[in-house]
Amino acid sequence: MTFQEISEILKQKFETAITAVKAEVQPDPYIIVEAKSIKEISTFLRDDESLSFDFLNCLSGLDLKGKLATVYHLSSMKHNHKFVIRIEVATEQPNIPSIESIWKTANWHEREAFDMFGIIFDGHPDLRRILMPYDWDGYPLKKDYQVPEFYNGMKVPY
Amino acid sequence: MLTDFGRIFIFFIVGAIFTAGGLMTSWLFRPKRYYPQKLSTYECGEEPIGDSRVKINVRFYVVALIFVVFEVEVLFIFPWALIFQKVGMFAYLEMLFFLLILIVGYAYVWAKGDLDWDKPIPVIPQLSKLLNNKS
Amino acid sequence: METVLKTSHGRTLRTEEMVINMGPQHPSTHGVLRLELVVDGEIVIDVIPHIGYLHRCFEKHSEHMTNYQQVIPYVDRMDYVAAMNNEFSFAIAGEKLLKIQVPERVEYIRVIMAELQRIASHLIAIGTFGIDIGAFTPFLFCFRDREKILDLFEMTCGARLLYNYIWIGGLSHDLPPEFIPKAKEFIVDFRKTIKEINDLLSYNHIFIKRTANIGVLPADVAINFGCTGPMLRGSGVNWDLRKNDTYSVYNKFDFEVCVGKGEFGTVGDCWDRYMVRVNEMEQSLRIIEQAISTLPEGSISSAIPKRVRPNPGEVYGRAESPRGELGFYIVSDGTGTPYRIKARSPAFVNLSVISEISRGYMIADLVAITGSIDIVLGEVDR
Amino acid sequence: MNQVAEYFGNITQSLKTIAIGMGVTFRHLFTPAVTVQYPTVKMKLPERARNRLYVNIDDCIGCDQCSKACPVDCIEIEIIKSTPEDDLGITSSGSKKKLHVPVFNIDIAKCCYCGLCVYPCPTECIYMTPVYEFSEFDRQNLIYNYARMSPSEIETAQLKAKKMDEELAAKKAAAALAPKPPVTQPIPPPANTAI
Amino acid sequence: MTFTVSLNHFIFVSAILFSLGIYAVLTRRNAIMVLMGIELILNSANINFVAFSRYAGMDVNGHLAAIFVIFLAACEAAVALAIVLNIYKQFNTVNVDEVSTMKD
Amino acid sequence: MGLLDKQFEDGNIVITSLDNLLNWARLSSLWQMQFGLACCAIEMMAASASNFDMMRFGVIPRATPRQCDVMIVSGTVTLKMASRIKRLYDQMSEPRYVISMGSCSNCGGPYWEHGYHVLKGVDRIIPVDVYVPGCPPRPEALLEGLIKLQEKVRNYSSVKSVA
Amino acid sequence: MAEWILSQFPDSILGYVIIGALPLLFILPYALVTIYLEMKMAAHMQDRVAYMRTGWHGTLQPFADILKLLQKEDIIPTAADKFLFILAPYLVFIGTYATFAVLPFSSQYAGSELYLGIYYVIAVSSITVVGILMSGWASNNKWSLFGALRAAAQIVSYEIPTALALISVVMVAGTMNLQVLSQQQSGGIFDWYIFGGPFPIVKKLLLIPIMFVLFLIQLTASMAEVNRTPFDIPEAESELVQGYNTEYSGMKFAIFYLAEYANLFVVSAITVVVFFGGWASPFGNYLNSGGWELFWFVLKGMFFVSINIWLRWTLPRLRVDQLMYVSWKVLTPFALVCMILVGLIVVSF
Amino acid sequence: MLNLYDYIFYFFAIVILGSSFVVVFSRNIVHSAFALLFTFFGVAGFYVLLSADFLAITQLLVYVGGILVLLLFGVMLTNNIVNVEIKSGTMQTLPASLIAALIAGLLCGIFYVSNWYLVPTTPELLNNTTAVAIGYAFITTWILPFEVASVVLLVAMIGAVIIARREKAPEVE
Ligand code: SF4
Ligand code: SF4
Ligand code: SF4
Repeated sequence: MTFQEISEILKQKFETAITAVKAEVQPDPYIIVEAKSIKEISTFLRDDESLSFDFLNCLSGLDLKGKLATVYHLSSMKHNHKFVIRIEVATEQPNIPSIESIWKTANWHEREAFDMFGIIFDGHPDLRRILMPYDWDGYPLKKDYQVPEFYNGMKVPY
Repeated sequence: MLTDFGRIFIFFIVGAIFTAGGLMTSWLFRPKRYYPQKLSTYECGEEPIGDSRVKINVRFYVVALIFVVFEVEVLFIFPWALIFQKVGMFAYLEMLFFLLILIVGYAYVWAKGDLDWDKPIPVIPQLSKLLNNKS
Repeated sequence: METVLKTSHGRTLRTEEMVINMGPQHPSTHGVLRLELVVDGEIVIDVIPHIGYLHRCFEKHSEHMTNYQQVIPYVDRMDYVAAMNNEFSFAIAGEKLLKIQVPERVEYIRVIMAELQRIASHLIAIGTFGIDIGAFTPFLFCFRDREKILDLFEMTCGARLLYNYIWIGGLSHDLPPEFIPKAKEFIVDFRKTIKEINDLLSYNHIFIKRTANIGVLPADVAINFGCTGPMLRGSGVNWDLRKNDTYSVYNKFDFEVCVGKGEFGTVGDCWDRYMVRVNEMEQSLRIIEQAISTLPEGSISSAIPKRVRPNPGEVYGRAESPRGELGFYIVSDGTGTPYRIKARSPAFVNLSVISEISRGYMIADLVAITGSIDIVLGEVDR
Repeated sequence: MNQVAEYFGNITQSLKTIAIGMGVTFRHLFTPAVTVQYPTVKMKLPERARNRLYVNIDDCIGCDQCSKACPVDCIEIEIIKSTPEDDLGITSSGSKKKLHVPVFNIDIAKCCYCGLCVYPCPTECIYMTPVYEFSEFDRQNLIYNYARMSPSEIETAQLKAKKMDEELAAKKAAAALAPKPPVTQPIPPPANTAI
Repeated sequence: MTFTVSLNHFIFVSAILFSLGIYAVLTRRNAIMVLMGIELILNSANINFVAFSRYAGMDVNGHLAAIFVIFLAACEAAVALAIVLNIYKQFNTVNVDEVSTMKD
Repeated sequence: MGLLDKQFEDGNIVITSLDNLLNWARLSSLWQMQFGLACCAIEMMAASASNFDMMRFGVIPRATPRQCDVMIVSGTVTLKMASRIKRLYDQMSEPRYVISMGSCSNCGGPYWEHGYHVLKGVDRIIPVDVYVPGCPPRPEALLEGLIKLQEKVRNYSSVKSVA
Repeated sequence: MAEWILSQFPDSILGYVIIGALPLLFILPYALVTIYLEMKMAAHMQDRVAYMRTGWHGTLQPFADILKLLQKEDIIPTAADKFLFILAPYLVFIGTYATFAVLPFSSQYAGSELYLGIYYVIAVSSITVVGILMSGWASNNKWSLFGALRAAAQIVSYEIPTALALISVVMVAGTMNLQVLSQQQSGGIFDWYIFGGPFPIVKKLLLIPIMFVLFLIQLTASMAEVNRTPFDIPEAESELVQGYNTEYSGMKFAIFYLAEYANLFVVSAITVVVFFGGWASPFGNYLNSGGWELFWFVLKGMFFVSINIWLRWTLPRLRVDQLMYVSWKVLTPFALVCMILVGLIVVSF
Repeated sequence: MLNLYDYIFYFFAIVILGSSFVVVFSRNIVHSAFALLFTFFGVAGFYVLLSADFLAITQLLVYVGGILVLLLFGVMLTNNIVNVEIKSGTMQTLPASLIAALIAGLLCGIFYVSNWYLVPTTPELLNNTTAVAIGYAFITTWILPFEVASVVLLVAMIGAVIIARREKAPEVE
């Protein structure tokens, strides 16, 4: 199925939840959905026979300067089609429901997004930092991140 | 004349002296610069977690129990093995009887699975369980 | 009377359990992985992987490069065992973003390189897996033959490990003339090595006993966890991006997708994953043979853009690296500097399943499981 | 019965495969080693081998292209403009050098040997050599300084450049004062036009 | 008493060993420690067996008695330690007093 | 060095040859700590594999720091890893040496500029004896570094006082 | 030779001490040679060359290793039990060295011709077990303790098949004296017990298959007793770092190392004495004088040492439970059956 | 006056008594267990002195190799690595030492005053190999205990295993 078809289906099903359909973005268009309905949408995407997105390729955090986003790249092994969903939230309140219980892949990816961007995934069973040390300050991949001068007595910058 | 055991005893002593000598010689040459971090316990570069309480598999134990029994058996068989050629059939049958009784126990222990070490008890992940588990 | 012990994710230990740290410096964690084990005797109750000991800020760096081309050295350093495949994936993503069509010859050379690299990477995986099981000799055989591949690479692009060879739109060098005969020679030699490794390791009874039925990963769990590559195929799923989402010129070659068959145990055990790798090396040889014999002539640099300045947009490009689906999610804001690059590294995803598949096995099995996942920490931590 | 068969099967299987494995290692015991005995025998590197960078400073025109291309910013170049009367010579490819290069440092310890700096160089004076044996006891020694100007030369060049700049500025100021259109003094051209 | 070794020397040592064993059994509450005490006692008995055998005309019957003592000691140790282990698993202690209080 | 630590003046022929002997033993039996960090570790493995065979120099990998003489820091030292490396170094028994292999452990290498999580040079936490440049250094380069280290060991006197 | 030494020192204990110290003269060069041999053999199996740069073809390498270990700092971790930590290497070495007392290096020299030789060897190796347990405990390190417990469990488990296999031979030979055993087999290669021993042809033929099985049992078990691959789980690098000697450094470690190699020779030597004629020349009376005996003994011993090495660099490692499986469920029953059969044969012929 | 035999006797006596003191009085049970090694070893030395060669080795085999290892496993299984203190309550110490001292005194006294019936042995007898004699005894006079022993071993093995058997497998969730 193409992006158009899938987004049509989703639009019919989740009228209100979809904020925008960015079909013009090339080469990979995406739709933006509301944070609170991501779980339903994902469950639908996974379980619907004609869609059956059984595979979450990637879950990325994204700092849009002022907004934080998560991007979900989905694909289906059965039908061999792909789809991209994006959620945008305000930097001040970066709460997004976790989809860890739908695709287990999300578990570590969400931890990583939390680690790097500070996006908080509600309902994640174990939201700890994953790459950075547990006592690290700040979220390094944010665009306005300042590298600390010292960490545990070790000088960080060159 | 020292007896055979006397000579063996000398081997014990020589062994000890050699070890001591080796350590002494190295004491002459080796540096001694100790500081607390150097003397800390190695655990793959990590700080040891928790107390160093180690709880050990009980299986270590059951094997040792069976081992002791077998060792006692060995103790009985050795003097018998020395003389068995000279006595012949009677000794053989006697030991056969002795062994058979033990083999019964051995078979029992085998059948009951006590000769096994801790076998892995794999838990094969099941998707339905994983997804429902919303801990 | 006794303090309550907890693991780092807050699980309380029962009385007969204890916590052992394996790594970051441990001979069998393939780098700096740290596994926090909760064990009861020798039985592993729970595994908590701690990663990030090699987090080298790849994504941050790529946001600071002034040019997409400059990202490639960093991409190399992600999965340092299979740098060619990384570059290939990145080039695919970049070309998709820039909408470049690369010449046929370039694609062929890329495929040859990627497959050679796949063999090299699998050789390391197999060799270190052997060490984990306690067999040292196969490891050195593997490295000996890997060295031949590295010679081919060095002859082509001058570097042994991190090549900076596949560029967006082209390659840095054409193949040197002596490459093809050398490669042919290698293929002949290497078939022998595969047989030797099978004799020495794969079908050794001890090895089978150590790996069959260990770390069983059912197919649906593998898919849900996003496992890819030999990890997924080992579970019997016929899924290979080279076939299923065919890119470059892979559709022109005839090869099989190797899947685990559960020859000595359950489908999806360590032995299957291991064997998938061994068989894939054979298939890679076939691809290389075909590619070499049909290698077209042509320029290799005609499509290299003078300046990489994509239009605003985003792309997710993926390719089959030796470890699975290596994807790059690139967001471009229209300048020469990437706005965001996120790498979907297969090892990262594959590793996340470790705590599920190692419960109830013994410490020694855990070592085998870690080896069979074939992680490269550079890619896990990026 | 099945179990018994399996039991003996296991034993024979392991003995058999052990024998096969021993055969393989035994054969290898007598195959010649592949080792290259490094300090005595050295492997011949292919001509494309990329190891230590070398800068032929005689040919460098100070265009800074290499430094810009470097992903890790380990090339440090400073330039001093030359005055028109200075003759800096020409590069081997025949173009005229127009800039002093008092500082051309490559921090070899930072370099990642990617070779990206090699391609844009207009005079092909920075290139990678097959030299790989250059470990050091002190890290400072790994910062390679390719520039060959002595401090006094640098000073004079700097002074000259300063003077020229001042003159230029003065001219400019004069020009600005005068209502005439400003005199366009050619500024040293950017590098890629220099070929 | 001369210093040249005779039967008495052996049995004196054995007597002291015996009383040390008794002491351990009486004072120690750690079940394994009690077992160790018992081993000491058995050893002292064995010394006596062998010593008397040696000084009564080199008769192997004393040795055989000692062998059977050793054999019984091994069996006893196996069973007793199995019990201790079981107790430990149940009560997480091997202190005999604690265990007896825990039982009720 | 224990009893003999710097107690002898220069010039005694016996002491000098003893010294040479001890140094020779130390330099020809550098046991390496089995531990790799990143890409360089692969080249380090290649250096100990058949084609280069580091064992020719008497380098045997040991798993525990207690029995090692040389720590080859092969790869990127991240801040998370740094304290572990320091601890491992501390736990090595003296005399101990450190070879810093590759740009990353020399000074942060390609990650020196924006690597917020990379320690810029392992010499910030432990003393380094030899820096082997390269990214990654060829296995031969590592061997050359090793030879350099041997030279350093050879010229170091443990017995006589340094005049 | 032993008599000659004693005659040089009449009425003095010194002669005995010299006799007791002679095996040391053997162990040290032997260990150096074996370390070298092992590395070289391993290397050539792997298409490498190993030691090359220390002396001619690296021949001085083991010597340098020892000399270096001599200079290494000796760390006793703070958390360790200091006394036991120091004591453990002593026990391990003494336990090993004491076995040398009964090895008949030649018909002229055996430290002690104890008539209970085999029994003694089995018994005295338990001192090593205690030493290993001690080292593991004293180190206060989880890996060490695990390694020590595994080592102990493994050694004691494999003691049973070893003992049973040796008993079978004792039943055939009617003696436990290692010296006498060697003498019995001194009539050429077909008198060795692996070929049925010095018996009439029928008995011999019946014994050969059993002896062969017994030999395999003894070989396997002895490999396990010295903790070598495929039975090296106590020191499994990929699992337990270095096993029980993880925390040991410098000379103490060297002692463990030495003991390990010495032990390797002991078990090989026992195999040689029991099945392969000890110091007896394969050609009967030919090449059978004093020096040759020593030569044959060492040669045969080294042969089995090399087999050990060969296996070590060929095979993967077993898991703990499989290791126990091999000991308790394969070797022990086979040894028991062999023993009963041997008894039957001996009684009927 | 003292000959080598005596020196060795005193050496072993000191080893036995000293180590058994450690066994009994050490506050660290692991030390006690390890000290037991020396006690057993010393006793084996006594056996040698008493010409009981077979017994001496048996002592090593069963006590050191078997029982001691078993005890050590037991100790290590039931104790922490550090703080292996055992609570040795003071309650019983006094009566116990009195009893022990009493016994020791009593025994020593009795031994001292008794006039044992000693049979002087010939050196030939001493050099005899006891193992052979013991072997014969096993199939003649001691045949019944010998066979009973196998039954006892059977019972001990099965009993011990049943008691020690782990009642539940580790819980893996
Ligand atoms: S090789 Fe790469 S890293 Fe090194 S100086 Fe050139 S561009 Fe920079
Ligand atoms: S690009 Fe070439 S000419 Fe320009 S500064 Fe660099 S080295 Fe000099
Ligand atoms: S120096 Fe280069 S090759 Fe080595 S670890 Fe760093 S990035 Fe990797």
